[in-house]
Amino acid sequence: MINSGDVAFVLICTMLVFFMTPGLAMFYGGMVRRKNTVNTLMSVVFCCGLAIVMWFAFGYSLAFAPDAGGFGFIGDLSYAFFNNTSSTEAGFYAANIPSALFAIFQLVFCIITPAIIVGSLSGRMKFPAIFVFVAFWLLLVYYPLAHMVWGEGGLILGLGAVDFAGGNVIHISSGVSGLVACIILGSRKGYGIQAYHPHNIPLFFIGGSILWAGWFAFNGGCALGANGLAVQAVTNSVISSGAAMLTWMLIETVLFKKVTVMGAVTGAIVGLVAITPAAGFVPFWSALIIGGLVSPICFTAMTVIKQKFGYDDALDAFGCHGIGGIWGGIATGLFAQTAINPVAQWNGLVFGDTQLITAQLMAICISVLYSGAMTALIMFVLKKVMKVRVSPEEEALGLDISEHSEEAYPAFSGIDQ
Amino acid sequence: MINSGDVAFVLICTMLVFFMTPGLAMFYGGMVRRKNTVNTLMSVVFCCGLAIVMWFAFGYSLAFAPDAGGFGFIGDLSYAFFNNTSSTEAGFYAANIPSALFAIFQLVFCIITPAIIVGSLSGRMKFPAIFVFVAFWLLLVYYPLAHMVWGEGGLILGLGAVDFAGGNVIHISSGVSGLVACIILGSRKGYGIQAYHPHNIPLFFIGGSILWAGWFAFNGGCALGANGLAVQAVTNSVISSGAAMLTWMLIETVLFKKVTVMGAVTGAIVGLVAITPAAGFVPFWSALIIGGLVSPICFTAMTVIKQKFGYDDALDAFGCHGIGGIWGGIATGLFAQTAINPVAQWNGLVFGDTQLITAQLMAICISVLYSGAMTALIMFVLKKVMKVRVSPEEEALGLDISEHSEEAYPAFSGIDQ
Amino acid sequence: MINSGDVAFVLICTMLVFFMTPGLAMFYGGMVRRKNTVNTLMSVVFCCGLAIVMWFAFGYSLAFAPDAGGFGFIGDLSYAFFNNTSSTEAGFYAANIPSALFAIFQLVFCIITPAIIVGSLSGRMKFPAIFVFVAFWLLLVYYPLAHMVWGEGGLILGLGAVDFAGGNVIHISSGVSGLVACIILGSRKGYGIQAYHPHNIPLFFIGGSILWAGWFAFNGGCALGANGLAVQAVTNSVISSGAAMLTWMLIETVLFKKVTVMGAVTGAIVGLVAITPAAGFVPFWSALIIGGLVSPICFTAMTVIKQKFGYDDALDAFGCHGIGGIWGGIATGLFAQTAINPVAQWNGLVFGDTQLITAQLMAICISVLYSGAMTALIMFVLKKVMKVRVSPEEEALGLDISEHSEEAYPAFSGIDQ
Amino acid sequence: MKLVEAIIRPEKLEPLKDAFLKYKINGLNVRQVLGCGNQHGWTAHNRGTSVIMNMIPKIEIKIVVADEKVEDTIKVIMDVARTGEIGDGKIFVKSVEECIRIRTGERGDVAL
Amino acid sequence: MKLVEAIIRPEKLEPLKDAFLKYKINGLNVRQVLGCGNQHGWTAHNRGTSVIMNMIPKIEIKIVVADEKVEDTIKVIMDVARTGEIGDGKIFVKSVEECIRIRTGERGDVAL
Amino acid sequence: MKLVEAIIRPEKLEPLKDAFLKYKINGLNVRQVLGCGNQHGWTAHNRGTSVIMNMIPKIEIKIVVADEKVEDTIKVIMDVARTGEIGDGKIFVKSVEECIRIRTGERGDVAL
Ligand SMILES: Nc1ncnc2c1ncn2[C@@H]1O[C@H](COP(=O)(O)OP(=O)(O)O)[C@@H](O)[C@H]1O
Ligand SMILES: Nc1ncnc2c1ncn2[C@@H]1O[C@H](COP(=O)(O)OP(=O)(O)O)[C@@H](O)[C@H]1O
Ligand SMILES: Nc1ncnc2c1ncn2[C@@H]1O[C@H](COP(=O)(O)OP(=O)(O)O)[C@@H](O)[C@H]1O
Repeated sequence: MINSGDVAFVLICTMLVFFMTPGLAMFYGGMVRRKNTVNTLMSVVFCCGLAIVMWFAFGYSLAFAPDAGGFGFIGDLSYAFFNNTSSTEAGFYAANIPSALFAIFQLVFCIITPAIIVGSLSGRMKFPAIFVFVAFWLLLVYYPLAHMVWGEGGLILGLGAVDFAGGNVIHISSGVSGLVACIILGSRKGYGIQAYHPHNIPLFFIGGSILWAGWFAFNGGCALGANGLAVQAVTNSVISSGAAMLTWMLIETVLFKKVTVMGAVTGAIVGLVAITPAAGFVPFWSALIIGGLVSPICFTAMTVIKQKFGYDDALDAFGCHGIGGIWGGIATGLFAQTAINPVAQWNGLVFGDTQLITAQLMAICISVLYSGAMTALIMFVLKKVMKVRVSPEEEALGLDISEHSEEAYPAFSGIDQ
Repeated sequence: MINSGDVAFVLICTMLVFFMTPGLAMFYGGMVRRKNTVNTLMSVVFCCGLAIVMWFAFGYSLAFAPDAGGFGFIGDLSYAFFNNTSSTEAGFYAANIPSALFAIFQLVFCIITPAIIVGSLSGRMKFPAIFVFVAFWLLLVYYPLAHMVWGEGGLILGLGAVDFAGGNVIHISSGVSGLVACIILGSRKGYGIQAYHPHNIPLFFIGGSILWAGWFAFNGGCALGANGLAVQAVTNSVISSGAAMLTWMLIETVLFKKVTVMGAVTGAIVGLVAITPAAGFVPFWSALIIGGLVSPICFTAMTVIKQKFGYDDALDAFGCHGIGGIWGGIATGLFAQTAINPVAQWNGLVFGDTQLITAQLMAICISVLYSGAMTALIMFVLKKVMKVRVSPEEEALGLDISEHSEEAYPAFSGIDQ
Repeated sequence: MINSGDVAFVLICTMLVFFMTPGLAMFYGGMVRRKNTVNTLMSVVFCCGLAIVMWFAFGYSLAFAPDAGGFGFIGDLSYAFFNNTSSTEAGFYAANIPSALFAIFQLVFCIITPAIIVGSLSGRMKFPAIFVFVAFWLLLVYYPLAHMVWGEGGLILGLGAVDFAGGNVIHISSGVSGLVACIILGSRKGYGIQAYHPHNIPLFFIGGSILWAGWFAFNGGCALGANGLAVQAVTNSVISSGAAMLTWMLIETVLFKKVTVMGAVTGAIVGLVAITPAAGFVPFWSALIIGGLVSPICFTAMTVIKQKFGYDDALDAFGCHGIGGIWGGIATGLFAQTAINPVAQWNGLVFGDTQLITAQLMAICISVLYSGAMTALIMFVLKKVMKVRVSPEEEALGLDISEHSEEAYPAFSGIDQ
Repeated sequence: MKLVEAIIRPEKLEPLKDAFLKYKINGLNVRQVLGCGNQHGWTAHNRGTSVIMNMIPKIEIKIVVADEKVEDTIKVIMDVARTGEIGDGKIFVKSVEECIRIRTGERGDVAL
Repeated sequence: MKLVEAIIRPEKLEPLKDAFLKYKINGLNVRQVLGCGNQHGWTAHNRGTSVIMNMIPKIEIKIVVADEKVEDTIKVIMDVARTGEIGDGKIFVKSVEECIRIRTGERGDVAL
Repeated sequence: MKLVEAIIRPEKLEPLKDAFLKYKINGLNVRQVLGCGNQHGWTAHNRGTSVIMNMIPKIEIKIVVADEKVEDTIKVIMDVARTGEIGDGKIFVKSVEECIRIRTGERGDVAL
């Protein structure tokens, strides 16, 4: 039965999660050099426009409409233009909220996912190419994956794997896609020799804070109601983010004797990534472990592994979201309890069941392979048909001017013209 | 019956909409030259203080108390100091939330409206004059208009015109007032010859993001409950803003081959302006049209028309809110459906009824004429009794120092003193 | 009975209040010199990590578990690691929300309190010392005080004193602790001779705005449900903040003929501090008085008193929170009405009862003495066992580099390296 | 060749640029500096405390001109940047030994 | 001793620093300036209005070198900073009478 | 007239200003520059990657003084700005041909 408490909760969560995408733009924008600020903001925020219109037109339908063909791979077009989607009646996925609310709540997740990828491509990709890339990525990666994991009759759902708030669909898919795309795109000029200093830590901090607070709505909202599951998810998210921040600070203290804002906030964020798939399945104490371990895992990925393989994952979309998401998916398989959420058919490994962890690993593999392969395909085709990378001169000049003719702080010097 | 779900929803929406006024300050503040930053923040944010106290003392009563005299023009003083306003019992306007909640929810709208006007007057008006202007504007324009459109026994309400979340009262009135006031105030020095570069695009972006996310609470909250209407309003707002962002980007691509952050965000904002009066009346598909068309309309207003007439609407309060609001009011008359919201007595023009569109046009005309005339009156009287404009030297020096003795970034150079 | 409306409300309030701590970091960060920006952000935001983990492990239990020993001083360990804390069942403190929700809602208050203190210590304390200080402060001041004021069987609760949203536990304790700690720590180099210019007013403004909007959730949420009490609390908070902003602007106008953004926003904040303990107990009209008077009171504290005694309360944690909180506690004793909230056993002084004001004064004294004494103890021990203050050279160089090897705007100059 | 270096009030840059345009002095570069001299700043109010901004933002303009144009350049600056109040700034003239246009490698007065 | 002062495109600073490293020119300081000359800026689009940025961000480098190293320094700059497009900038050479290393009090060429 | 141009550590500006006040040297202007020399910056940690800030923020002070005050000025700077560690900076002395006070049109030493 539709009830106002649940509607209020999911509506507000929709707003707060929507706010995360501009927040991500600030988070990324603060980390880049000044000359690429506008380009970074733009590459993230345009996703709002594009993903909304595509979702309304057909994306929602492809992801959540009844299965087309019965392969569990993609939905049909019966929900296109929000057909059969009502602001007063409940739909298939939730009995307590109107189907249109479910549709826009899912939309805000679909907006932020391609925006995450952009972090890997920062500072060297032409904006029109990013635009086209995101359009095709949504079509070929996001909608199918969302359908497989969450959709009626979806493939991965059928495996018995669980994913509370989007570990596979959102974090693993975007992180892995970022990795693949940034390898195909190539490194920034001077990568490995030069230091890329962030230009505005407070801007990064504002963005990180919006992400942190918004994430509670992100994970909590996935309970699709103001109920015990939402409380469980938010509580786990709080604990995991706090623990991850502390362990990141610990690592920095041990290695460098100093802690940084960039480190501490990154720690909190990876703590949130890791708990995302697990939030509504695991007990409180395990959130401490999930969060506490994600920082060393991601730290290693962002330093040792990245350096070793030499790919230029500029703002660590893969290091944070890909790696953190995989750890989160595995952790769900370790710590989930059917008593907490009967959607999980089995308990996690630490409680003795092996089926769930197996299903989780399979789901992760499918997500990694599927999104990696499709991203590679899109990038290769893109390279054939359009200019994907800016020229070295444009890269040196900065993408703000070369791609947008817009500076981030034109009159900041106080010199009027 | 008062119920916790609706109370929760409207309370939270009140908070989020309140946050929009500081957001607007940032939005405006980022667009001005560095030397006018503090003045811009101040001119917007002081509205919070002034509008709250006036609303509590008598504003709420003038707007929403029972009609004084029966002309449908202004309320009486029976709600002054929130008399007869209770935090536990429902009032006349909503049976499901306490009347004090209704009062503060309406308040947050009343705060942001004069703040919008400030955008037209940026960079040349003395702060005390702005203060007095806003006080009289609230008294002579906002309260009467709110009473006419929304109040018990209001004049415009009687016409059968509808206005979901404040197209007339908020956007048209502020936009038109901005236009009239900026013409009477005169242009900034060098306007038309000189370029006014924004000083901080990320600040503009932060403000724009707060506006965007907050607007969902703005439109959704006007359903005064966590119900289907709220879902309808939010869904429409999402779609319209996305579509408007894309069409603005399209215009820029066609004309300049480049898209800018300032353009894309402005597009989203005008998309939200346009859907404001329509949000709870129109079907989803029409939101795509309303949003898709508002960008070319406003773009034309902000370039061709502004240039032709040569008025200096500095931050485009008229171009965005005035024009966007008018288009939204008309669009409501085109696309409204009684089936969606029976508050509309007739369907829109595209469904064959002509009464609604007529009523809408009349309501728009009354709003334009009333707010334009009163603003002119206030400005003329103000010019007689006090110094309204800064001196050319103060303008050149910047209003931060001349009006506030406060710089925006005193120690940003890193040079301690 | 647990109901979705209340759960929705308190969950969302938890998120919004959580957001206030990073907001406070920005508020403080904008006010310091550029060279101490990162240090200020870090000193505030690390509290999120530390306070979360400590709360989960034992803090919540010490504060809210059944009294240990029956002195009303501290709780036992029965809620450690959120034992006996459920995301589906209600606990002792609220029948309408799950106990885990109560626990995390209380947590967000516990996060921001030590973060406030940091404002007094800005620009001269070693980061490891701040870390250790906060850990012990939470243990020795916050948990006991929260237990005494709010806990089952708490001492101060037993006096009949009331404190709606944390006047004693949060504002008085942090403000007084800030004062004591900053005196023991000593002034910044050159204090009294030199001017400390803020480096980024817009950043201060963003933070202040987040605090302002979030505070409505802070005070409203303490009703622990979406009910009339929440509406009362939010309405009072709105009125008080508006009035305080206006009176602060009035003071500035009278004294300097100019108003500043820093003044106006500070006014709003102290208005919120003052209403915090009173919000759910006093009638609307009294909020106007409470807010209207807090500005002159705090203004005097921050200018006359601070200057006279010469302590270096760098960002006025004591001037805002200590003084404002004391005034709020007294005002509660003046204006509370049992009719509004029967938790108050007597009416306030203006309604003729003297018991409440007596209890309030006693509660304030206990809070002041207890937190002052314990802070002094912690600081003295700390000074014995570790380096608490940076060297004069490090202070001159800035704590960003000396403590964190991280600059706030490394590449802001636009000069790539 | 001489370098004419002027410290002026920030609000005088715009009119000065226009004046230079008229006098066909078209190569210059500017930056922001903080300066102090006889002018001791203006008073700011910081949460009730009055503080003096004793280093004041100024603009420094550098123009390299041929020897015969020095006096003209000085005149233009004096005309536009003078308000008569303390804080108008200074003009310094220094000698420049060589000027090279990077684009072409030209040297001397033609490179200006 | 001479001061070689070059106004260059911002994007040329990184390669220039590398080049100096190779030539063992290791003392220098840089700042951002706004400049105008023959290059009249690029067009920005501001909510539909095209505006010209007519003062363009440039980097000013100052290097004090011994007299005999002046030409080498100029050569390095010319090699790296030239694109052949308008806006490449200028090099100015001025004489410096004295140089003192604050750390040691050394004067003259040894202090560079 | 001479221009004394000093590159110093940012944290030395405040004491230096106080010292100048004592010695009645009251006209000066400052700006921020990035410099490199023997000092190669400090190490920053960027999400685990150690990066070297190899251009370090410095303050450049310019003081134009009459010829006879040059050595005094240098002495004051040396006294205050020296720490003895690499990175203390340099002082450069250049000759200035003319100085004009914009406010009054005065020229020469009186205009300082
Ligand atoms: N001796 C000097 N050396 C370098 N700069 C100076 C000197 N004297 C003045 N200036 C610069 O000129 C500016 C204006 O000087 P000031 O003495 O305030 O005004 P006025 O020249 O009108 O008396 C100062 O802010 C400073 O930047
Ligand atoms: N006479 C001059 N004095 C000082 N700076 C100059 C002068 N002429 C040019 N500049 C600087 O050199 C930069 C490049 O000059 P410009 O004329 O645009 O290019 P080019 O030298 O390639 O023709 C300008 O932006 C300005 O900063
Ligand atoms: N030859 C030079 N030309 C211009 N600036 C220089 C030169 N040498 C040093 N500097 C400036 O002086 C600063 C300090 O120089 P450095 O060699 O690091 O210290 P020290 O002089 O104590 O050995 C540098 O950061 C740079 O700004």
